[in-house]
Amino acid sequence: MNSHLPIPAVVAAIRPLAVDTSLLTLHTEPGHPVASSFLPGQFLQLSLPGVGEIPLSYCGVPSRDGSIELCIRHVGHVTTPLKSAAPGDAVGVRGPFGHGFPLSAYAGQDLLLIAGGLGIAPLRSLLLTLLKQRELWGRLTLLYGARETGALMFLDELLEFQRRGVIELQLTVDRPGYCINGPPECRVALLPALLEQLALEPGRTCAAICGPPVVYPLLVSRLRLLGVADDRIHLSLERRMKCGVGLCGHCAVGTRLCCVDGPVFSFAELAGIEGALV
Amino acid sequence: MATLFIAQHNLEAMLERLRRKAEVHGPVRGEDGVVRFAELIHGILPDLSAIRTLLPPKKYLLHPRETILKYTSEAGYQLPSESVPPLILFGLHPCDLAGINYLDRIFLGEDPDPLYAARRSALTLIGVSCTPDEFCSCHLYPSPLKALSDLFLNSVKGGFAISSGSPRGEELLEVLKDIVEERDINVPEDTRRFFGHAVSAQVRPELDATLPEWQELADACLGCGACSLCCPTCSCFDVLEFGGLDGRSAVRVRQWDNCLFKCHAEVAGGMSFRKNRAERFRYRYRHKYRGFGPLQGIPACVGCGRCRVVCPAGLDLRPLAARLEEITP
Amino acid sequence: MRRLRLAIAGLTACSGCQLLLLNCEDELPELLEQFEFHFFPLACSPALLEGEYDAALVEGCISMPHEKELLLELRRRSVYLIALGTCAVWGGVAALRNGESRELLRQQVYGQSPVASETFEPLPLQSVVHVDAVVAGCPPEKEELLRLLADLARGVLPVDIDYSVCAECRMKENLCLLTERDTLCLGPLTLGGCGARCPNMSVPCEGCRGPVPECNLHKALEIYEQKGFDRTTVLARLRRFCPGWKL
Amino acid sequence: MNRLSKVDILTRVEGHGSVELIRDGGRIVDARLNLFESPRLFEALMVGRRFDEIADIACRICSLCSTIHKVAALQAVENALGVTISQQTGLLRELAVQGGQIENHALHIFCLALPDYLGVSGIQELATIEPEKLRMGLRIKKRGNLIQEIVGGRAIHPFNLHVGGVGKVPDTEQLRYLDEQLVAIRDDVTASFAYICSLNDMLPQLTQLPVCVVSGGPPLFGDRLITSTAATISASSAAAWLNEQVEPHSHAKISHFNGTTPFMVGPLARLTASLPAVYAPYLTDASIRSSMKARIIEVQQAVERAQSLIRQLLDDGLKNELPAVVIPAKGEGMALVEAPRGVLLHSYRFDEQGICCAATIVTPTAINQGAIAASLKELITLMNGAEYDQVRSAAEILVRCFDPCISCAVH
Ligand SMILES: Cc1cc2nc3c(=O)[nH]c(=O)nc-3n(C[C@H](O)[C@H](O)[C@H](O)COP(=O)(O)OP(=O)(O)OC[C@H]3O[C@@H](n4cnc5c(N)ncnc54)[C@H](O)[C@@H]3O)c2cc1C
Ligand code: SF4
Ligand code: SF4
Ligand code: SF4
Repeated sequence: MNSHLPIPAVVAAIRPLAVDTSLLTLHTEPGHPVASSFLPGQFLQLSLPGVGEIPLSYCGVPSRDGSIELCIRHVGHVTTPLKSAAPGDAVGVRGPFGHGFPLSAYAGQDLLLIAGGLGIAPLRSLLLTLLKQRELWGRLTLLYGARETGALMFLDELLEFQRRGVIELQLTVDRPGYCINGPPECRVALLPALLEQLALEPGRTCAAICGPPVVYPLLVSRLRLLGVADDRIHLSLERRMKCGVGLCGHCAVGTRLCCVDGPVFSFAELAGIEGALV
Repeated sequence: MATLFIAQHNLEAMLERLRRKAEVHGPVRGEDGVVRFAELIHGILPDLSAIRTLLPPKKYLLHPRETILKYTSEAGYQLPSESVPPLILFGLHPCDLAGINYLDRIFLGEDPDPLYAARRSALTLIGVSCTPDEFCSCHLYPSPLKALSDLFLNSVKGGFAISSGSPRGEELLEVLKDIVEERDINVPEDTRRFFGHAVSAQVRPELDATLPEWQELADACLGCGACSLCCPTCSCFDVLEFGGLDGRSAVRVRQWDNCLFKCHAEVAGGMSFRKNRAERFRYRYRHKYRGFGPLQGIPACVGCGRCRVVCPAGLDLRPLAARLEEITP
Repeated sequence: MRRLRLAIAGLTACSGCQLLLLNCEDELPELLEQFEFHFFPLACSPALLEGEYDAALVEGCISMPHEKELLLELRRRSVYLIALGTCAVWGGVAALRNGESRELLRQQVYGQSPVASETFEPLPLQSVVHVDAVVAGCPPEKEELLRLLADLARGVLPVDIDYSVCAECRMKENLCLLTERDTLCLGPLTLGGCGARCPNMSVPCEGCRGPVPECNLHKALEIYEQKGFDRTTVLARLRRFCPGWKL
Repeated sequence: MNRLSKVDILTRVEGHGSVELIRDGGRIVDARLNLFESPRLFEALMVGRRFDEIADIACRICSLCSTIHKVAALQAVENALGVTISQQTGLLRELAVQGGQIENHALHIFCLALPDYLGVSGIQELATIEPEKLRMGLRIKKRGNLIQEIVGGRAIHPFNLHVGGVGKVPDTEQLRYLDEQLVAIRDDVTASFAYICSLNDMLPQLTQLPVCVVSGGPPLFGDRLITSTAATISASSAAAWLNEQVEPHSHAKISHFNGTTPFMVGPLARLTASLPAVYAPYLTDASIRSSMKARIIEVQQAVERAQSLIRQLLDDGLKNELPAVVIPAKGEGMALVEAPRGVLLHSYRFDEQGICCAATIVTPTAINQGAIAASLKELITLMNGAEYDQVRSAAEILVRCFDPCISCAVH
């Protein structure tokens, strides 16, 4: 396998998740590792021919039939034209890249998943993976915040898990807004506020976090206050990346490379490093 | 001690023999006075008195701008299928050899870069010893980088002591047999000694962002990028994709980038992880003196002095590095 | 790829950026096939704005009331409006003496006659309408124009350049005309993208693409001063293409 | 009562202008050319600038004519400051100017004017009905640009031409390549010549106007104006003779030739002044409707001249000269050259520091305004009673025959 060469993939389906975000399902060569063997938290490089290539987190679980789920926010050069992608369109993929969430370290632990906005993408992948073998883990809690109710994604799915009692779910929005299925049970507060009333056993809790960089410092300091150790806090970092394989030099955090050493880091690795959390 | 020796007046003959094997490039002083690595065609001798070329030999391995992928709607993305002819680089100084060693560690790692790998294996390196000037700092940083070459010429009276460093070098010696002789000479310790020291990959304290030097550097820097573009070990690149007018084809290009440029750490929406030049200077510093990723702990600076020579503002990181890395010159 | 409907318009300028399109001799037949040049008075009759445009490429600055109207009309009718060339992006040569009395300048040319008194101080497009993308250069490079068209056809805008002419000049391994020849090369302050066209031929950059983001004018002036160019000279040079340069 | 008819924007010409047709009842009785392009006030912009900036600014007057403006400005500046240039620099400049000539004429013939002869609206339709003719024209045009690029550094706004010399002297290889490229279009030029000469006239024959051309130097260069009325005007009195004046209906000043009838300048004028015998059979009617023929003849001449210049440069051996050192001085200088569209005059005055204190630029299209107006009047008289649309279209074609360059005219 040549990790520098995108392999062909086609758009199988695309559906809006929120105003500016879509769920893109791709189909590529069945059995290729880019679709069949990755860990939640890892990412792939998606190429839109003639336009460019971008890093995207896996949002679903590995598949044997070559299908890949990605959650894309339409914000710029490459992501905007993807909004008008149609089934059958040709794209390219290469991956998986980076280190995902440390599943083996999570065995038997209570897991606290904290997602802000688009951060739900890798955490949905993590959640779906955890739920495949629900019995291996302790409490599963998802704290999920977004700008407004309409920006909360995968709600049906998440509420269903909550109804079945396999996860505890807490939602929050910065401000209320329109929501297709009526407002869910949801607070109006910033994401870190959800940690205020959370009862957790710090000694057996691991936190997996993905969200906009601005919320990281507050989330981390709250968790530390709750007694969660630095090496039990895992954050997925976003950086500019061009190659995904440690060559292009853009994504260093301290002296670590986000693409090969991350994008998931434990806070123990990041503490004190300039620009790690911003 | 018996050593292989090639006389100065045999240099031309040596090049002639090398040219039979492959195209030979070396430092050439242009009409404009700039020394560049360029083809040593018949009749042109390398300028071995020049301390450094403007661009380092990385230009042969990582072109300033090159196509890395081609796309057609029929064939999808494809690696460019150009054949890479063999090339001999003649007259590389130890710092440049160490620079190539650094690039090798990045681009020939676990997952070698196909273009780099192809060009690298087509490359034969012939080093030559040199005398550092006031811009050089090769003696400053102990480093595990090695000034590896296929052949190395050590300047001695009347010519060069010549030694091989690889099977390819041995082969070349064979070709040079009739102009190389064995002599009893005292070979001075060449500048290669400055590379090859092990350094501990110890984690040094995080850089102190409050040092006034960072802001001083930031205020004086023009942001022109000369320092890293001319650095033998700076290898950041940007990737751009250009669609064809036909709508069915495209090329993906990589181009030298620079950590001091505005967009280097920018992500979608204009948010940047290194908003100001002082932060970017620390980034550059970290890379040059502490290394990134798999190479962390290995200083990337090989001390060639180019960044200081080319900087229009005359910036010099050496004093800061001497202090922060506790290096005693 | 859909066949885009384009408007190519010239305001106060030299027609160079439009001519650039006609100078793509190798690609022109293909361009004429792939795009509909619906409004392009320089090469197609009649000059009638009709319906909507996928993109309007506008050359020149604004210095007459009817140009403002045309620009607003183009903006209303176009999905994307692109400022093509330094005049459109920064004001360009016509704006060389912006800040001085337009009336006095006009009188220097036309005397007491009221001819052209309806014209005003040249403005870049951004000061009147929202501009979706810019291509600087006096004139820009052919490749940039062709890339812009290829990008537009894919529904995207070109990626911005963040480096100066020096960066490209170094990549070309040119002799540095500033540090080695002590000339007034404006490369360090000027937006790249031209491939260091002028220094490639040992001609100092005259700054035709306008300022590079985050340029360090203060330090550059200090360096130029050391080489014997006083601030007024340097600023006058910089303003040849962009009146916005200030200390 | 005379009534102004619809103002039609001129298309397929450089710049912004219109022809206003004036009606009397149902009849069109008069026409007026209106060059409403916005003036950039170049003559004022240059005041206060150093001598070495003048030509860089001047070339921005117009992209089509940027090389010729640059060369004219350089000559005027050099004349003012007493700078002499080497023979090599002179030859290189001439070469660049011939490149501009080839490019401009090919542009006009194949991209702007040919659609008139084939009854289509412009280059886009032309590309569908006569793709091969267009490609042929573009091949010629490209070589004109190539000359300007190699000598001037860039096809539009050449930066390699300086006061006293050039930045980088092209090398032997480049000039040989240029020569090859010019050889490569020989057949195209011949075929174009035959094709253009075979086209039917689009206009009635109009009176031949007196002409005025630059003379006294190599082709397109010189130090005086001569006219078909047997007048000779030296460079220093040319501006006064042309006698430009501001008139309310045009942003371009209008020449008054000290009261004599308007003169025509441009390709047809040049060939009227001296027509090589070989071309005589093709240019029997030298009225303005033959302007396309005149241009294609000049393309042929320019290609030949460019090749002989290249040969001379190569024979002399290229020297890596640096531009002459210029000492700023007080002075006044002017230059006359033939731009693709006709006589071009640049004139500057400098103070002791070499700072410009006055600039005068007279361009061919400004000079031609009178000729255009006279021709329009005659056309309308000849077409007396014709439909509005017919007159309108004939008027536009007529104006296009002059290949007006309105940015230049207004500047
Ligand atoms: C590990 C990782 C996982 C990500 N996962 C997702 C995801 O699941 N869903 C999602 O919508 N977004 C994700 N992003 C962000 C996504 O990569 C950016 O939104 C995307 O690159 C923006 O590209 P653009 O061309 O549309 O935007 P532009 O703003 O036009 O970006 C211009 C260029 O900058 C670079 N760039 C911009 N933003 C980023 C960025 N954040 N990271 C890296 N390069 C960037 C790109 O190379 C792009 O070509 C992830 C980023 C990283 C690093
Ligand atoms: S940092 Fe400077 S001295 Fe060190 S290797 Fe790079 S260019 Fe040479
Ligand atoms: S010549 Fe000009 S553009 Fe080139 S590096 Fe020097 S200052 Fe920069
Ligand atoms: S080098 Fe400078 S003047 Fe020349 S084209 Fe580039 S930006 Fe314009």
